[in-house]
Amino acid sequence: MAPTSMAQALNAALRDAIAEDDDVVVFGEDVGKLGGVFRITDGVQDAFGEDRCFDTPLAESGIVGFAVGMAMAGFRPVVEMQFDAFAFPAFEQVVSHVAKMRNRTRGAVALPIVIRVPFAGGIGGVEHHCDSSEAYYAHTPGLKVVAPATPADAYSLLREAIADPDPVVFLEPKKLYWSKEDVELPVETEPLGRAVIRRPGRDATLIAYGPGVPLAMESAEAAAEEGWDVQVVDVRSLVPFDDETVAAAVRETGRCVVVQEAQGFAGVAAEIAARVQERCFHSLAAPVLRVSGFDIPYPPPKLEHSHLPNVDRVLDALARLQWDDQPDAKWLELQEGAA
Amino acid sequence: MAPTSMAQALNAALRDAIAEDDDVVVFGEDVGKLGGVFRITDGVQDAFGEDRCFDTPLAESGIVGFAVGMAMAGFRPVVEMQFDAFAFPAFEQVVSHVAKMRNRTRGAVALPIVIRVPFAGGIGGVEHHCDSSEAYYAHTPGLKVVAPATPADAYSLLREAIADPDPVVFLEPKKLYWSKEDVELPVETEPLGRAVIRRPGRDATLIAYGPGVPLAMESAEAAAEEGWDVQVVDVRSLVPFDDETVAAAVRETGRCVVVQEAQGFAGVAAEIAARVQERCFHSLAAPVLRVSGFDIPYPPPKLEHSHLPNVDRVLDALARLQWDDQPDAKWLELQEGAA
Amino acid sequence: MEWLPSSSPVGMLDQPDPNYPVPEPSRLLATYRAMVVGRRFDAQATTLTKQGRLAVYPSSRGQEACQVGAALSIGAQDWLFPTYRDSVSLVTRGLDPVEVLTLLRGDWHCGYDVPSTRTAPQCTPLATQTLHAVGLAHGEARKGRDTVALALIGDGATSEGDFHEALNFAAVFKAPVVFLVQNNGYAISVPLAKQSVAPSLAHKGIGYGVRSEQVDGNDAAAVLSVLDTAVAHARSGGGPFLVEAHTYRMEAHTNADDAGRYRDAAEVEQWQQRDPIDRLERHLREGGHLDDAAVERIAAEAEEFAAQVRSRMQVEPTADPEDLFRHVYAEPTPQLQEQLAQLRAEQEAQ
Amino acid sequence: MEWLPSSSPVGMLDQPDPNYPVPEPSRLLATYRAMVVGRRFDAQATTLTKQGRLAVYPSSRGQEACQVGAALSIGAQDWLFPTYRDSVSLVTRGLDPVEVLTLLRGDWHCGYDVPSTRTAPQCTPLATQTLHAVGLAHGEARKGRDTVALALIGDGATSEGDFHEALNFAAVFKAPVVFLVQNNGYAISVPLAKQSVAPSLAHKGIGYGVRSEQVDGNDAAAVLSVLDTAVAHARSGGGPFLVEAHTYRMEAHTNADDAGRYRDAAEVEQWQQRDPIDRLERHLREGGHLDDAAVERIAAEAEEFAAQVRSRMQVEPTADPEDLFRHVYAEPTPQLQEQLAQLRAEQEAQ
Ligand SMILES: Cc1ncc(C[n+]2csc(CCOP(=O)(O)OP(=O)(O)O)c2C)c(N)n1
Ligand SMILES: Cc1ncc(C[n+]2csc(CCOP(=O)(O)OP(=O)(O)O)c2C)c(N)n1
Ligand SMILES: [Mg+2]
Ligand SMILES: [Mg+2]
Repeated sequence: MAPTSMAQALNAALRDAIAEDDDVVVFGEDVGKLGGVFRITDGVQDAFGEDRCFDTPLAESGIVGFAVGMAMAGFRPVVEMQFDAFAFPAFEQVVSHVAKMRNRTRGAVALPIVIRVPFAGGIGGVEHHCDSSEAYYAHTPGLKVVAPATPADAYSLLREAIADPDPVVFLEPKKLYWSKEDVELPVETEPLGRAVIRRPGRDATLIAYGPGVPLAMESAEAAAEEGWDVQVVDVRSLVPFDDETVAAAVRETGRCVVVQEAQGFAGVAAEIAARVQERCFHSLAAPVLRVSGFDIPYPPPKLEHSHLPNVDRVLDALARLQWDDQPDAKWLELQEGAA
Repeated sequence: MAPTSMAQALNAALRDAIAEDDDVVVFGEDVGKLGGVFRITDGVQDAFGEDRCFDTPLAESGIVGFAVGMAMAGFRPVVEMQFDAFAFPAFEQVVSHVAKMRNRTRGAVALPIVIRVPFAGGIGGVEHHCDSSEAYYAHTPGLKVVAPATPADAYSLLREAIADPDPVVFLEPKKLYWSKEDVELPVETEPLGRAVIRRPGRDATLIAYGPGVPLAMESAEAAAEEGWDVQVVDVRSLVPFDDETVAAAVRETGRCVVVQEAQGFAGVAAEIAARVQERCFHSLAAPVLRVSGFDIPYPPPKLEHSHLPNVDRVLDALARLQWDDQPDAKWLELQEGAA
Repeated sequence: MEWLPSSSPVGMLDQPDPNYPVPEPSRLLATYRAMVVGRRFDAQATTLTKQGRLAVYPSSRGQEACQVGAALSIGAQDWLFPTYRDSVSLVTRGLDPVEVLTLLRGDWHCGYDVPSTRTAPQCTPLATQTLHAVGLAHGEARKGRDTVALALIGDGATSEGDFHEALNFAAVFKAPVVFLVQNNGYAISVPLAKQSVAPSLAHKGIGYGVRSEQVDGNDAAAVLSVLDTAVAHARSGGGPFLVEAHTYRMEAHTNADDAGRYRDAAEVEQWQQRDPIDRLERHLREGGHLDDAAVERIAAEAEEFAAQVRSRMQVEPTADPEDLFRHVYAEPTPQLQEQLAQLRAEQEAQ
Repeated sequence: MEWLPSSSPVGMLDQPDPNYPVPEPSRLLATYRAMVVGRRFDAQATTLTKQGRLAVYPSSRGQEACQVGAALSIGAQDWLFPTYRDSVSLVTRGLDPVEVLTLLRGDWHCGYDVPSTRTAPQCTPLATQTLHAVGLAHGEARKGRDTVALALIGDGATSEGDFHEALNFAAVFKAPVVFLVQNNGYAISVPLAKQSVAPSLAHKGIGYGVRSEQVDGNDAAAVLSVLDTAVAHARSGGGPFLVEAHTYRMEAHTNADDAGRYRDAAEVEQWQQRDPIDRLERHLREGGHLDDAAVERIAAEAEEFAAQVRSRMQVEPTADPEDLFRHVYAEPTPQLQEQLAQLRAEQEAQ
């Protein structure tokens, strides 16, 4: 078991996928000699040749549209968008084609494309380098959307994403690229579509994904000091969503906070909160709360710490979960009315 | 009071805005001689000249990027995207510039741009002509997002959107273009940012916007026959959101269903459900439910009726609101634990 | 500057062109036949629309030289990437006409089998399909097949960024792809003069290092000949080729459009004089390859073709609501399974 | 074909060009001075980055002829649309250097006053700013002002769809805009050969009906002279103009980049021989417009400029978290007011 960074795990996943399947091709901006601005494709071109890993002209719509055609010719393209915000020029190709081709053709044309997106912030990047875009993709039917939080998951989920018959938007939390874990590669964790309980706990459930997971873990530790035994669920796959694991977890604790780095409004945490209260309403002692980024453009480096969810905010949310179990008067009234 | 269609109201709003303010310019694809594919700009070029209403080359990113520059030169551009899905090529310009320019420049460069989008479906249109894209915009900080449901609101909100110092994505429900209302123009309804109670009711609250509003109204009528007195809230403005009106309405009834035509996952209804349960939890006798489109690409004309929310689905959701007020055992247990 | 396109459109029927050979008479005859059938099919589709059998129909009347030339310039092993306006091209390519009309009838988004016909779905988001064609062409070449991809696009759509990116990707990867711009003078209501002030749309190839040519798009012989050159160029490893065909959309944009709002009858009349079928017919008659009897026989064949389409289209297909969920993913997600169950419950309740 | 750009880059310092006049010596001297100051500023910024005072810095060393030529080719009433790499151009234009560095220091996204400096924010999403420049140029013309907009863009960014749409909108609206492509050979690690196989990037103008020219981008006299022509053309109602300047990025893409991964020292060395400052200095000395004393004086001025920047940059600005909410909308929405209240409560609790 060697300490492996998420970047190394992703690199290994790409190499292993290329080695195992002749149809896997990796392309995008600067993925060749440079190995990508985050070095995720480091050495891949050297090892497998320009046919398997190559640079394209600088045009994201072009990259994704080209991938559609390559997939139609039988390839499994794995494309890299340089940063979340630089995937936006490809939005039409992603939404109108990548997501819809299978449906359009009644299954005759599958597009097993993986769109890798260095995702979210916390790395002190200037404008446009720290956006979160998961909600745009998760809201688009036909896409699968995955966000690993650990090196093992990064490896395993990327392998699964590449093997998946459907297009997958693969969100790589930038600030976790250099986070390490003791893991022997290759590794297989949970199948794509499954959430995982990262930490057991009886008092409240934190639900998170990607960069929110280490924060949730840290917050759970801090909460323990305050006497709360907090469970952490790592969603891993936003689409498909693992309702079963999530709802069962929340039913156990009766209290829930969803953590998300992106701006809150109409984000994925809203979906999770809405689903959880739909499914667990009568198990809930308090509303499902959310801790997210503010509804503002991602701020400049010097202010990002004020914007990003942190342990204190998660603890504050946990504290607001009505631990005295006193529902408000209105609820009691309604309940009495029924009795 | 003459019967006025929403299309007429929008046309009048554009004319009045152009007449009143020399800086208002309308442009896009086919908005000139043709008057737009929905004829919303019908006769505007004739009446005010090509300087005030003109066709552009066929490129949506171009249209929006050009509008940014025009706004920087002091104009108030009102641009038309021909259909929701055809605004996607402009996504980068909208998200990275239109939404962020004010913030980027600490308020020095405001972009009073209105992006008009014929919105949602129900018109039997072939692929790409019936998408719903409100969630993409509502999730993007820096944009205001408005969706009228009546001719009066269409007029009033479009005038306000054009006068607004911030960029507004103005969503025009396609299937309501020809719906009529007796109204004398010009008319001023509620200011942008305010929801409105379209129908009083004591038993449950339906929350809707745009094409969902007439459906909610119809459903409320049908529900009355089943003995439920159902309130309808028309959200009107997705961003800013009128929490005050919405939460007060739900607290009155204790039961809530959110209606949205778009695919459900991570849609605006999720946000509304999440907010409502956060703010009204102890007033709620049942979880906040959602009625939305399925999580599928918008279907072909012959199947759209199976996809679109309808009165039956809203009634079903209302029926699931636990009218016997029996919370589940777990809730009672938790509550007892606290007593 | 051998990479400059001709300074005016290549023609052939009016006067031979030194650079392009006239296609064989037998080929021109087949082209003529396909154009006549195609036009009749197009008229039938318009009628079906008026009868409410189609949701919408974008006619290509007047563009038959391009529609048919495109289909006949490539082989069955090649790929075609059409738009919503290219139904006649698909019918000429041999696709089932009712399957071709599926999109426009509104039963499903694409009605024919894409992989076996090697014909991409008719594409609506403008210019997006040009990138697919480039990727496919490159992919096929990488697989060692000598496929050519032919992408159809309108004049208006050349303004979209995707067209630019497609030309550039094609050039940089030397992909065996041919772009055929059917410049029919209008993008809905917007005339070419408001779309571009370039010397020609073919001149756009220069800025990418893409060979290009412009052709009289109502001259079927010239269209075929220039496309032959383009396809051969692409197939032999020469890289992409851009062809602009100057033609005219005789009908409104679709049945839902009112062309009277933005163009004169006189302009339409003028183009009527340059009708591609009339011109080819005249040429074939002059060369002794066509006579009244043959013209009548072909007209009858076209009539028969249309009658078949008409009668098959009278049967309303049954739409299965469960199709909504069948092909969103390879396997429905748990969320879709739940939604499908809801739909089933509703239908059982009825 | 007067719309074809020169077949090779216009030069001036090595040998006069028949089509473009050599700028006045006084102007060249001012240009030299600005280039020296600009380079010193650039070096200072790189040092500040190593010291952690800037989050990132994309150097333009080697591109000073373009950076300075751009700034000096337009007037204060004109608008400049720069990218992240164009800090030297902004400094030359007279913007406060510390304000210019705000973005890269990470205090805020744009540090200078855009309307009063008539300088758009340094743009990161590639090619998007070219459309803003076109819209602004058209808008200014519509307001009756004779403004020219100058949009800066890199070689790699010309591949983006927005650049295509910008050229086309500019041409169709005959907007008074000049596009200057600084072709510095690389887009991060990707060399021009993988970006485009066109005869030149200037040739891209042809496909839009945009006048275009290519110039030796390390020849300050030629850059100025060609830009003068372009700006005059735009200002006099001739419409847009595209200039490609062939230059070289001597440093890595940014301080975070490792250029050793993708290019040889020999290539860099070769371009070192064509250093734009050395070449202009030689020319001015040869013409008797510059001597050792003047060179030393200018170097001292540059040193003083850098010293000022250095000392002003030692002061860490205080960042106010409430700024997060100040300029999202003209008035904060109720939602933002709530979020601001939460932030305030947190800060009071500390
Ligand atoms: C991205 C996009 N924007 C807008 C539209 C709406 N639209 C459909 S056809 C059309 C005009 C296309 O004109 P042209 O490319 O000349 O093709 P033609 O219809 O003349 O064959 C427009 C604007 C679209 N389909 N896709
Ligand atoms: C739309 C978009 N895609 C990707 C990037 C990431 N990126 C920043 S600079 C750069 C290279 C740009 O090269 P070029 O246009 O030649 O300009 P240069 O940096 O050489 O000045 C890339 C890919 C971006 N900023 N915007
Ligand atoms: Mg056309
Ligand atoms: Mg460059």
